[in-house]
Amino acid sequence: MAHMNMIQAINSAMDVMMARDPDVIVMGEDVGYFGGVFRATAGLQAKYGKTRVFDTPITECGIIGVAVGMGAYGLRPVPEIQFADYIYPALDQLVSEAARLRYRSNADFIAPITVRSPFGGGIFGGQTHSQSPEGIFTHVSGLKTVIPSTPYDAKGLLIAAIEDNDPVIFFEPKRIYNGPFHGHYDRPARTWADHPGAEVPEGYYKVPLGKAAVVRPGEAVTILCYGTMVHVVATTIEELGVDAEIIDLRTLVPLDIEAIEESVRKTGRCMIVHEATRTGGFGAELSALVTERCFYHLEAPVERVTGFDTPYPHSLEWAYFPGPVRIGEALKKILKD
Amino acid sequence: MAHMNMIQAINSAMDVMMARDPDVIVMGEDVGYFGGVFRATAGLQAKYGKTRVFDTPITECGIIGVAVGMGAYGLRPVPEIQFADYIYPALDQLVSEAARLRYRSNADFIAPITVRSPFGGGIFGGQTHSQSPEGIFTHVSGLKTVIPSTPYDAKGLLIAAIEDNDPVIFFEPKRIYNGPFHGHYDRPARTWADHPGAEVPEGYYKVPLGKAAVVRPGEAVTILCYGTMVHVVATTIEELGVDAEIIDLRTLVPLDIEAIEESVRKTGRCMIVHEATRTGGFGAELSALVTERCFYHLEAPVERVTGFDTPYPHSLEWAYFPGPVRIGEALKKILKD
Amino acid sequence: MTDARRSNLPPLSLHVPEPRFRPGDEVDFGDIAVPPAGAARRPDTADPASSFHELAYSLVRVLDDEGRAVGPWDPRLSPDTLRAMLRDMALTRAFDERMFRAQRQGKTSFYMKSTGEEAVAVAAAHALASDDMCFPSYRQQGILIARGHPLAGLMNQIYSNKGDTLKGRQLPIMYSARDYGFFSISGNLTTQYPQAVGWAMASAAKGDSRIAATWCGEGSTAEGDFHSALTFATVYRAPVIFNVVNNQWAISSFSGFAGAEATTFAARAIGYGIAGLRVDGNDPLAVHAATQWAAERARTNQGPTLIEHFTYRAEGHSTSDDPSAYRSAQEYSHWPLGDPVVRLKQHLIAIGEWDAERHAAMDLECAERVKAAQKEAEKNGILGHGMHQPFETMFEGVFEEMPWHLKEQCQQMIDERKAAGI
Amino acid sequence: MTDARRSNLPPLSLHVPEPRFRPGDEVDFGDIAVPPAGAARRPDTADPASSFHELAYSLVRVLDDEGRAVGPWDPRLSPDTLRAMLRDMALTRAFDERMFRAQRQGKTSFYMKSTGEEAVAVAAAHALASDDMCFPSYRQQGILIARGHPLAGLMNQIYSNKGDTLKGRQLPIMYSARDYGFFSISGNLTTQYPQAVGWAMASAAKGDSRIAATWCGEGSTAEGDFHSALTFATVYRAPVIFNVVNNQWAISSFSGFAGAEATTFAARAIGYGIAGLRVDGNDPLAVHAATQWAAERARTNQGPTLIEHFTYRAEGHSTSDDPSAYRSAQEYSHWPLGDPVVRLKQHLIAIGEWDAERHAAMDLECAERVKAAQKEAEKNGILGHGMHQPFETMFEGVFEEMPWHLKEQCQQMIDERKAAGI
Ligand SMILES: Cc1ncc(C[n+]2csc(CCOP(=O)(O)OP(=O)(O)O)c2C)c(N)n1
Ligand SMILES: Cc1ncc(C[n+]2csc(CCOP(=O)(O)OP(=O)(O)O)c2C)c(N)n1
Ligand SMILES: [Mg+2]
Ligand SMILES: [Mg+2]
Repeated sequence: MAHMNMIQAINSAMDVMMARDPDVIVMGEDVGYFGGVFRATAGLQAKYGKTRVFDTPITECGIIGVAVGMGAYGLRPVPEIQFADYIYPALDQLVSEAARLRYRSNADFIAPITVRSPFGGGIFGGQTHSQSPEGIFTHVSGLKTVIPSTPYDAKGLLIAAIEDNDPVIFFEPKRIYNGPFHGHYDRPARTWADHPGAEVPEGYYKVPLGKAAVVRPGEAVTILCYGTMVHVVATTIEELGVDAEIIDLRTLVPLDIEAIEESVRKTGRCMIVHEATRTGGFGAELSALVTERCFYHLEAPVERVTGFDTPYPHSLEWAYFPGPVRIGEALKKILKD
Repeated sequence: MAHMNMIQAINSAMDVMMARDPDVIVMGEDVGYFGGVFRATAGLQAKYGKTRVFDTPITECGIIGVAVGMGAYGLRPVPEIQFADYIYPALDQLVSEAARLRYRSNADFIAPITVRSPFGGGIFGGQTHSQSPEGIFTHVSGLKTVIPSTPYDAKGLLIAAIEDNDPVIFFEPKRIYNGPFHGHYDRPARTWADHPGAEVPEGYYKVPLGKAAVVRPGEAVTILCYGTMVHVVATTIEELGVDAEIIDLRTLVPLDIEAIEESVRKTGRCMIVHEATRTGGFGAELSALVTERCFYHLEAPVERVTGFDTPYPHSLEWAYFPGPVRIGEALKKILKD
Repeated sequence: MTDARRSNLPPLSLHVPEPRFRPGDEVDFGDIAVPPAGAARRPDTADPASSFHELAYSLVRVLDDEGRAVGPWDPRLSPDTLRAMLRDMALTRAFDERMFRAQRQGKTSFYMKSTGEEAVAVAAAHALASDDMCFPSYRQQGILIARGHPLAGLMNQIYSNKGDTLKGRQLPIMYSARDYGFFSISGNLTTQYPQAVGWAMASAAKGDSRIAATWCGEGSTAEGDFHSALTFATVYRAPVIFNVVNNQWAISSFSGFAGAEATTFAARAIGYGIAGLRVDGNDPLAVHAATQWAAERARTNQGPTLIEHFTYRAEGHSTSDDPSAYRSAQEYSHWPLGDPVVRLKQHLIAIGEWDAERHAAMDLECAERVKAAQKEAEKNGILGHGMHQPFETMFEGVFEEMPWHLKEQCQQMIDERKAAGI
Repeated sequence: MTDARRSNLPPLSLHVPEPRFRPGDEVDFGDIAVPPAGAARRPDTADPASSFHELAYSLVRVLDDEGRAVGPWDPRLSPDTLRAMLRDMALTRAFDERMFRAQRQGKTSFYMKSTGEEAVAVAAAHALASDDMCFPSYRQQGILIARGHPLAGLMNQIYSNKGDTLKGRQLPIMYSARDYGFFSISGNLTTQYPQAVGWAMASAAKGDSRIAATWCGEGSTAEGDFHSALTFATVYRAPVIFNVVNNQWAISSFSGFAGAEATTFAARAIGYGIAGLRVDGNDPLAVHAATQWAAERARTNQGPTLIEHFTYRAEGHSTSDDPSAYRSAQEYSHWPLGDPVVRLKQHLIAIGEWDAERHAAMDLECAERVKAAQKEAEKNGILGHGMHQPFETMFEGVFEEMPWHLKEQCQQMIDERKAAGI
């Protein structure tokens, strides 16, 4: 076992897969010699060469379109989109092509690509380095969406994603690249140093797609979350002394509905926390599913705690961010009766 | 009052607005001399000239980007995207630019553009002429999303959208361009001939954005729907003799939450019907809102009736389409106890 | 008017392109420059792209008005190859005719002809290796026919019937045929362009020897994907051939709305430092030669070539279109570059390898083959008459394995059908 | 290997560009062709774009090594104008220095310098009319400074403080200044390109006389928006100037990844039949002259011009970047085109309109002005120290009128703050 932060774990996942499978290639803006603006691909070009790890022109449409073509040839591309906020120019290639190729060609051609992209805020990145657009992708049939919350999961899920024969959107919560954020922007940042999720095997292993993790068992309320918010939620309930069951979804599509149902049936209450804007976010789908499937077990309405329906504002980002206070208020409400 | 089908009503809205406001311009693929592949802009170029109504290069990104620039100049562009399935190449210009311009520039610049686009299936259009992507746009802060269900509403809403100083996505349910679809693909098609919603004033009027319409009052269940599905739902409950209250949302963002709450509080049951794929569709948001706001009035879980989470299949489109049988089954379930 | 810099100038005006002829107009194509066949030089395939810019502005032509093959671009094909190309073009035309009629008869929802443009697909297919990978648009059915795809198989797709290997999921003519080196056609324009580049880059990265070729219409060159593709291709010198089929029209809008008033589409190549050729798209020998030349460049790591095929869309955009609403009916008959089938026929006759009787017999044979194929295909059903794929197939192939939510929805669909008594 | 067409060929290989120098390397820019100043011809502004393709491959230069202005492109500016340009460039540099330091001092989150590229923005601003509309990228702060925008106002934006007219909503340097003809900067690359075309088309449609100008980096030319913009511009002959600032680097990737190995960025223009110029971007007179020439074309309905400004990014991409990790530290000092401030200073001295003392005084004055502005701005607060806009402003301006859901969320936020006791 090694100790890794999330960047190192992600780097290790690509390293392991490139060593195992000569068809895995890594591409994206600044991922080559430099190793990526977050250093996630550091060292890979030196190790695997320029034909397998290379910089690309700055066209997200082209990056994904080219990756789809490489996938059709038989490669297993792992393109990086530098920030999730910059994935929109690639949307047509993702939605109309990658997501549809297997279906429309009846598996004549497939798109086994894994699109890595840092997402989420809390780093004073302003409107265009902070977004959480997962709700756009979870609505698209044919795409899988994966979001890790620990280095261990990040590596295991990324390996599973790369091996998966379907296109996977792999969003990396950049706020927790270097440590599990507690939600208090005004307190010293944590590192991964003492976190069990930072114990990561050096070699190959998988965390299966489609399986959630119960991060903390509890009886009072089920909290569904993913990415950065797993840690913010965990800190908050600890601080408030709430016996919540925290479920880290890990994969949004396909969703681990069994884990959710089981927990909600047990606790009778369900809260959903995500950083993305509220209206039409993935929380809406979770809320709808829980109501549809656990209605008669619910003792209170499903509660959503989310970012607001505004762009991510630069200076007021901590008023936007669904932090401990917003979560705490929602807990008060859902546990009221 | 004139009698118009939905195409004529939409054409009339643009005609009225172009006559009133010299800053209104119409642009898009094939909208000029030819008048659009659905003829929605027929006659406008002959009447208002080529500098106000013109064909564009086939680049949806360019169409919206150029429209944003025109809006910044002070025009009021009404770009057409030929099919909603082809709006994805424009997504970055819509999400990162049109939707954000007012906010990020503190109203230094605005994007008063109305993006018209035919959407929805039921015309054997296959995967790429049938999609209902409204759920992507309703998640984007800064965009309004409008969907009419009658010629009268189409004209009044389109005029309101063109006059609105925010960017509006105006999706036109192409299945009901020529008549209110009853949901039975195997029966003769209806025309707008005997529909009261096809009585349309020749001149200027508005249907306000953000206001739903109670299409039919009822006591047993509230059905939230929009576009084509309003008619399919109306036919179905009539056939089944269900005393449902049908609410035609007309505007998805901003939503008429009052109308929804009032109705659900009264009926105690809520069903949502849309043609878009289920997971993460706008129905999820509606379900979440209703649960959050009317939980203690609900006698049954909110029910969603939707298209399936697959691409829109060409030959099996009627198995995909949420028609009378799917709606009927859901009604049975929600009215059960 | 706050600035002296422009105080004396007249106001700006917006130029909006307009085609020269509209319905009812007399057509005169005299302004289209048609250089004599054989006039364009043929650079060595190892020459740098910057050394033959003029080829992006002229027109590579091999067949002259008398049906002779002249000049350095003459590919010197054997009579057998020429006859095979002629037959594939004729067969494509016969196929189009019949399927167009099938749509009109209500047997399917949609069809798109390639009439007048057969050379662009067929001659290219003959010039490529059989396992080079094609990323076509929707108007290159000629490739599949030239590569010997069974006609009934194509028709099954058009009918979305139970023989359709794509399980009725795609609009008619949106074929996919991996075994014939033919990529799944997309409804979304030009998305295949960067995909072709990606395939070609993969081939190069793997030290393979296969190359990619892709096609789009002149209207489709405006999409951002076109630019992304050419940018990637020039950066990595991808072994790919970009074909721009300039058939003058994009549904109702003429090529001026894609930029044809200012320059040629072949000139786009120059902007990226890519080899560019402008070719008489109705001259099967020119198309063959240009493709072969571009393929040789690609195979020898000289990188991409863009070929503009100057041609004319003889029919409507699709069965949903009526071109008489926006263009003069005279245009095709006045088109200065003729009909590719007629021109190749003339050539074969001119070199003594063909005659009118054999041509008539071939036409008949093509019609019969198409008819027989249609009969075979219709045994599997036509659209909307029940002989489709099992309903469950709708949920297959969204993912490699069906997740729970699709299984549930599949069951819901089955229950629905039971409830409806069907 | 199923096809004889390629049986004798060696395998394909993928070309991946590599910059010539990496950290530690000795730099020799001897291969960069630097034509003598004055060598490029200056066509009449009414000449067709096709008549001067060579200007896309050469380099318009006015200032020679001795600081003399030579040749047909000399804009013959008055000494006052020259001094104003010099001051605006120096002020821009002083501003950049100070704000960079402010970021390092933790007073804000982010900053981007334009060091070495000041001419591209400042000289262009001087050549345009004051109400021509600019659609910049993030590295043309020089435009705002040249147009007289108060420095403290820019700093308020950088600090996201309570004086920030953008209400702290935008990342530092993402200015918007309608009154200065400066469009809202986007974080998303190249989106401003089609917007500039739209603005220019609107101006033309309205019979206005104002034109638009837009800027992007050479790396950003790869985005699809670039292509959409050039396509629209050529089709409608939009009165717009496209500036491509080729500063050799896009974060860590060199211009080869945008296509610079195969041709110039100015050559992109040729692909669309647009006028294209390649200009010494470190020569303020050349930039001024080229801009003026392009503006005259635009104002006389001759349509768009694309200008490649050949320059060098002297500093890191932004405060988040450390260029020593990917390029040789020697590059800037060896850059063959020098420093635009130094070159204009030399010229003014050469013509007897400037001297070292006045220059030193000017530098001091610039530093003082920036310092004073900073003092003023910091009265309104720095980032993260409480003096931001009221929290409610977060919900304003999403729409013209606030809908119910934002009102509710605003209330929720207020309640939250109460609950937290803040
Ligand atoms: C992204 C996208 N936008 C618009 C369309 C609608 N559309 C289908 S074909 C077509 C015209 C294409 O013209 P061209 O590229 O010249 O090809 P041709 O039909 O002439 O072969 C248009 C606008 C589409 N299919 N995809
Ligand atoms: C759509 C998009 N993709 C990626 C980025 C991230 N990014 C910001 S600047 C930059 C490099 C741009 O380089 P260039 O265009 O050469 O401009 P320069 O910084 O040299 O002025 C990148 C990749 C972005 N902002 N937007
Ligand atoms: Mg065409
Ligand atoms: Mg650059």
